[in-house]
Amino acid sequence: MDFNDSPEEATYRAKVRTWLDANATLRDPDASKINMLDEAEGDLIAKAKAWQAHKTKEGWACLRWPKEFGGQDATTMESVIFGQEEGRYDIPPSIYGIGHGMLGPTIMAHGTDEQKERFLPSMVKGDEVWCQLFSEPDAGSDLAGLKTSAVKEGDDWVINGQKIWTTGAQFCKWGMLVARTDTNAAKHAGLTYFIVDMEDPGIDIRPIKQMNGASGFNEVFFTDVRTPDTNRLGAVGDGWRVAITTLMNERSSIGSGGGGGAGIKDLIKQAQDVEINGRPGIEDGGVRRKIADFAVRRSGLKYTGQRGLSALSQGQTPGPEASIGKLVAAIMGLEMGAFGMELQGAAGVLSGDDSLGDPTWQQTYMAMPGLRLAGGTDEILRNIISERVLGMPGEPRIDKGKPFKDIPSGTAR
Amino acid sequence: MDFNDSPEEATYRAKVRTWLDANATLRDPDASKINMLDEAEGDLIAKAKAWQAHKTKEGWACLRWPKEFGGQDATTMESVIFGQEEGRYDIPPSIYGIGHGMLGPTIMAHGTDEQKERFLPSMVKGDEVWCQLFSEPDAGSDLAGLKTSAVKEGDDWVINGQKIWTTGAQFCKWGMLVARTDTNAAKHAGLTYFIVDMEDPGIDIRPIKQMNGASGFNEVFFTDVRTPDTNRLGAVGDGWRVAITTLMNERSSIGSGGGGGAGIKDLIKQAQDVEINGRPGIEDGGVRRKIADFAVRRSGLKYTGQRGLSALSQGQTPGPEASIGKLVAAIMGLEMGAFGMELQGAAGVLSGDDSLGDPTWQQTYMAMPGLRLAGGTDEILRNIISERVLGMPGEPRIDKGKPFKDIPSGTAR
Amino acid sequence: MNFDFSEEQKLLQSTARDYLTENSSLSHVREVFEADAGHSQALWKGVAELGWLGVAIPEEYGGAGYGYLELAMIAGEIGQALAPIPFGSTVYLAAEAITQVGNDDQKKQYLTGIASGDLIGTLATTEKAGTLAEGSVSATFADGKLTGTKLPVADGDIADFAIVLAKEGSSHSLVIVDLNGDGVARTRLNSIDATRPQAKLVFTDAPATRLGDAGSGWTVTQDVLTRAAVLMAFEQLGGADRAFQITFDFVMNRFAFGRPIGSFQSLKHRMADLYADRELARSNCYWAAWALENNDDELAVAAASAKISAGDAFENMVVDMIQMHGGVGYTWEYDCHLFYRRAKVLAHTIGTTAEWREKLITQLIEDAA
Amino acid sequence: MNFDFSEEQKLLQSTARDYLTENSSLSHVREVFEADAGHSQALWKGVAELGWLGVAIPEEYGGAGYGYLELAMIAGEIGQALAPIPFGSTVYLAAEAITQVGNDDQKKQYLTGIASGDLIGTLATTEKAGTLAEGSVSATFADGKLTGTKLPVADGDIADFAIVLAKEGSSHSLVIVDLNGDGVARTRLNSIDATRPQAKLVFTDAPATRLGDAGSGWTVTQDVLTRAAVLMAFEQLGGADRAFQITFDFVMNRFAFGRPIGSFQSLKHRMADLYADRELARSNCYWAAWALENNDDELAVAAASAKISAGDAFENMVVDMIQMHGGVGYTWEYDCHLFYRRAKVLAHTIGTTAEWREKLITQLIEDAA
Repeated sequence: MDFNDSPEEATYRAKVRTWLDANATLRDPDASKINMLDEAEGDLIAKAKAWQAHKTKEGWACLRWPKEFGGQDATTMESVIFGQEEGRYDIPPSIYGIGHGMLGPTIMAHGTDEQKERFLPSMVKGDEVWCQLFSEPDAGSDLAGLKTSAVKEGDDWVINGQKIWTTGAQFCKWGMLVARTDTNAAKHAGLTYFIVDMEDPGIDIRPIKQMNGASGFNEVFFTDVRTPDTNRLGAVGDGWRVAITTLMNERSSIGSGGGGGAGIKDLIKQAQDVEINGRPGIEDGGVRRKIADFAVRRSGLKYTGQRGLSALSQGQTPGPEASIGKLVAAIMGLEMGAFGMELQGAAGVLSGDDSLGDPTWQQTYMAMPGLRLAGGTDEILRNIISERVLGMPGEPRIDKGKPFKDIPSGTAR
Repeated sequence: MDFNDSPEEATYRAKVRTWLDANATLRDPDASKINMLDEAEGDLIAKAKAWQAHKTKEGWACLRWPKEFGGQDATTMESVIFGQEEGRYDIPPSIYGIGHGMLGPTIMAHGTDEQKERFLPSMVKGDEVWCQLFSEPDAGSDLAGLKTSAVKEGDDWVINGQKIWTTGAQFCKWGMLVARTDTNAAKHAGLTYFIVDMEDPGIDIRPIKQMNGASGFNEVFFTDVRTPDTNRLGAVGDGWRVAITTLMNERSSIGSGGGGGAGIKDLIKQAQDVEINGRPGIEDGGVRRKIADFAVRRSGLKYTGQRGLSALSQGQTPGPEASIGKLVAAIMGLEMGAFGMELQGAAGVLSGDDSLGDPTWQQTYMAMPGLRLAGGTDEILRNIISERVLGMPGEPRIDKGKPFKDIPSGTAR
Repeated sequence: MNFDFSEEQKLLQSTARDYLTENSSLSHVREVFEADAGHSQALWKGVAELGWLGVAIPEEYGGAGYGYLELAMIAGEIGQALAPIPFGSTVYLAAEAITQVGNDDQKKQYLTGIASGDLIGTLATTEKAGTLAEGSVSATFADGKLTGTKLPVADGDIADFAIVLAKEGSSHSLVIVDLNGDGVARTRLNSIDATRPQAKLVFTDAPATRLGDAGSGWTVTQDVLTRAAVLMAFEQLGGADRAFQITFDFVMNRFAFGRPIGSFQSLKHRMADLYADRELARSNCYWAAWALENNDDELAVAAASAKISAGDAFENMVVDMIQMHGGVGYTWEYDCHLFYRRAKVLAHTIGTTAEWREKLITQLIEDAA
Repeated sequence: MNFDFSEEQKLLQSTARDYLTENSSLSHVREVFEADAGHSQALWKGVAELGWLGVAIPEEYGGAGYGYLELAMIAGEIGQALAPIPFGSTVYLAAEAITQVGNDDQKKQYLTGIASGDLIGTLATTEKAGTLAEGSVSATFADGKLTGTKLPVADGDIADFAIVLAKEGSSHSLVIVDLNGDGVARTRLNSIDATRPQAKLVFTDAPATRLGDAGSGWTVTQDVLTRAAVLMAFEQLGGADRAFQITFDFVMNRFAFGRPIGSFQSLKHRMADLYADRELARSNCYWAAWALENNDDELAVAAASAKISAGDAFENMVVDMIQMHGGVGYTWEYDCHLFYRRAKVLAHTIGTTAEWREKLITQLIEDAA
């Protein structure tokens, strides 16, 4: 039992470091909170594209992908090692996670030779960024309940409808979209998967303002958007099976490791900085045991990540442990935010520059409800754990086999 | 807004007190924990029967029942007042709750004139005690899934099967039982309701030992037990409807009020009696806030009871508040037991006479899992609140309309 | 017995709800929130005209002379509407402090002004992060002048006067300061709920007059906070009621997998638990209202119990409100976050729920002795 | 990297499971429980023959000379089997204390005796209710004699010797006492789990020999408890695993309303949460085992983290185990209560989970400074 690299891993890591040292600057590890928000989005995108182009040129892009599509045929563990090391350097934020992690592999699995040739190498190089267009306002957790329609007209498909929660739509060239092509078919049977050009004039992208004021996602409206049949991925009516490939490639949180002990130290400091009943807050038994509980969950997450990495390193598929990460982390984050605010007393309602303590807690408290919903709600994660990991039976399905048009969906008004 | 009796209630209460003063002895209010366990069960039953007979003779039995069946035509509030006052006196434990509260009213609603005449007056007087025989090992929360069979032979029904969780079966003369009379009918349609003589030689009563060592319930086995068709209550196949009458009369916890502040004071004392990190436990912030939380729930339960009583007093039906009492109280009881044990430190595992603190916590910890299950599990109570109180939809029912014999039930082995 | 509000009180409640439905819709709340306006002057004027500000103020000072039960009914409605007005600061805190220990001149001036809607008041106690304690008060009153800094002060930037807890000699006093007068500098502070604005008040030799006896400041403050807790608890309960109803309507009308999401057991059971929480909170609130109205010995325990249970019920409700709404619940456009923010502010404003737990257990230990 | 147990260690685990399935079935546990026998002599003899008692004891003292990772594997199996033997008291506590600070004679006598199964040992620290603190120790060692009372002492009535924390002068020392010798009176105490028996030990001028340096008793005790916590955490994790599996099998095979109760969302989601709890606990346990084996600086933090998370996971699991079994889960006949009792005893035996939280935060604060 150890945390050490195998000899092969150590060699590879050294190679990675050598290259990174020569091509990037180490980040100050004490500057734990990087704020790039003051940089214009356009500048950041340009920097990210330049870094990706450079990595491609030097042979460090899409490591796990096959060489024929522009990758390096590396192992998963090598890819993880590169990611770990790259994270120590001062590099632009990644805008390729969805494309490289989910969409590219979907094209590899279901695309025609022409599609692979046209899209994959440019995706690696990064001059064209990709987004995913699955979710809809009326089809949240019930993803297959989507209603955006695609109708065949000649050699094209004409798309109408609305997608939501699309990350990066505003700077993407291509989107991958699931649309309903047959409302008389059963829910999962009437779907087809397409590649669409995000520069089509029928596409209207509107940022969604979140309750914390930030805008990380978009709504995307489609009005008579045309995409050629050659951009269809998989057979007509086979869209759900193709979409599953995308979802199964959703980047796992393996190795992210729960973020170390930073938040715990911050909580200790917050508790030291305030008084409870005339004594330092950190001397209060309830405060002490509560922080201890957070620390235990945090280390549990961290070492669960290590167990997953070990499985990778041993050439195994990581266990189902990965699926619990977001579930636990989001709930704990919400609790930590609330607790940090509580420590501040009446002043806990103050935020930002006017905070009388660490303003992280207010930010966290306003952000965590989103994390509990994005990429699978707590409820969906619990379904996944109980059904896919533990093998418990699914809910009785009353929509099974019915024509989609007869299934109630969305929000009655 | 007040807690005072109306003038009519005050008059009635005075009358009750006068009678009780003349016929019973006030209980020492400081002797909060009465222990009658050292008395033989037979003696207690005899005392309970004598007290009931006396109340009947003097006109204080089954107050809410109609006079024609031996009651007093009193209001619900009068009955509650009698109960409140009687509870202040040193009287035997009641063995009539199920009969007077649930079974009698069922006979009133569904019985023939002969059945009412034969059974109700003697039930009031109390020389014959009654028990309820609904639950079965394979039909717990899904009560209607019961399998005990009743087959018509001549003028009799012959009953075979097993009932469980029967309180008091060992000293009862009569039982009210739901049996399956048609396995080809749908689950709820094949049931019929019977009165059975518990002295029938085909009945075998075995006490169930609970995990805390006590035995408050029985299993009751039926082997060719005969009951005449004249003891059938309601039509053949109409047993579920009759059973619902019984269940709807289940004694609500109105007015019980969560037991006052006794447990909170005991917890405070326990915390004062131990040290945490070299200081009195009661000075620990976590201990303090946790006890405060228990107190808040306790008072919430108490005044929820008062709101229910107010509704009664105003001639209204108590609100749905009553249904939350057991749900909250059982869970809180479990937490309080565990917390009391925790305060005792390593010594918390010691029980009974060897306890180094208040042994109540260990007893509570071993008893509360039972309270969370008896008379409706937490899950069933949450179903009831969400469906009956809030009006949310029921679960999809996959057993609806199927012949009972085709529905999987019980425990696969 | 009748441990319930009277028909007249319920009629008052229903009238108040009708008025606020019309005049404090969630879109109006949102206008105030997005404009960072602090409060709705129109609504403030409206509730003054309806006499709500003086419900519990004696008639001789321009009030309606009703009791606290009526005020509790209105507080509940203020809470359910998320009304963006300085009602709590002015009515539960400032008016209450003056009613309790003000002299006749002070009552005439301030209670009359409050009842008419001409004066907004507030109570300023805290100066730093952490729990309020006698030792954490640095502002000083001497020779009729107040010097020091208070923050956060709810509604401090829009109030006309503040009642300030200050050191006086070796003890504490409460003093009244005209916030529009000399020696007062005030700044709006960023807070999580712009409809319940917070401010920093800096006093530099600001003229001030003592409220109540010299040296009584700490005790009176605690007493006023206890009384205000009862009414704030009703606001929290009202907020929880409304958030529950909105969430209930949503889950009953939102379909997934062919059925209303309200038919899924995980949501149903949480709604049942939230319902139970809220009913226990309501019962504690009733108890506290009764104790406040009757000035019962149980007031301290009942007020803390109400504040804790209603505060927790509201906070738990809004967290699930967002979660049960799914993605849209996290958008700016939906109203969930208005409730989420308000629940947190009410849970902090007159001391955190944790501080009320401390007050409750302190009293329970004393009672048990 | 390979943050996992090795194939050899997993083989040892699997062998241990097979042995315990045969020799420590739940019906055997129940026999010991119902007979109030304290422990299973047959099983104790068996595990001694298999060499488990000396897994981490050096070969020169009759042990197998493996490390703590192997011991952790066995501890997990002891836990999942609810094995009714004084394994923890003897191996994690007594043997560990002697291994850490015993002199060669003591090691020869006691480690050899333990490894062979001839000696049962225990550690006696607490004397009263509440948390263990230096000031709560009254037993006194002087002139080679021990006087005082210890309770509760796990396995104290069946142990051959005890390592006792006692005052010596102005400080504390650990001393070894022959429990079959003079000046020792012992009484079995009623406890919630008869398979982990508790006793009161009264010493009256009982002959005792010092273990470790004079005055080192408190520090060594804390160190031994930390090391034992890692192994006890594996017992708790093993118990949680078994309780989970039994519950899972039950809900998948118990039908209500025509479907397995394991298909109801309220149960599924709880199982998912229990699974998550348990996997986090497992990860903390692995970390702690690694730290123990490597004597890493993180040991104190890792051990406390493992003890807390595995303890809570086991306790939460057994509460839901009964609840998900329904009525039968509350009967004496079903095995749920054996797990329920064991989970509580393990959560108290070497200090409550709350005490471990206190130790953890103390260390974290120190590390953060």
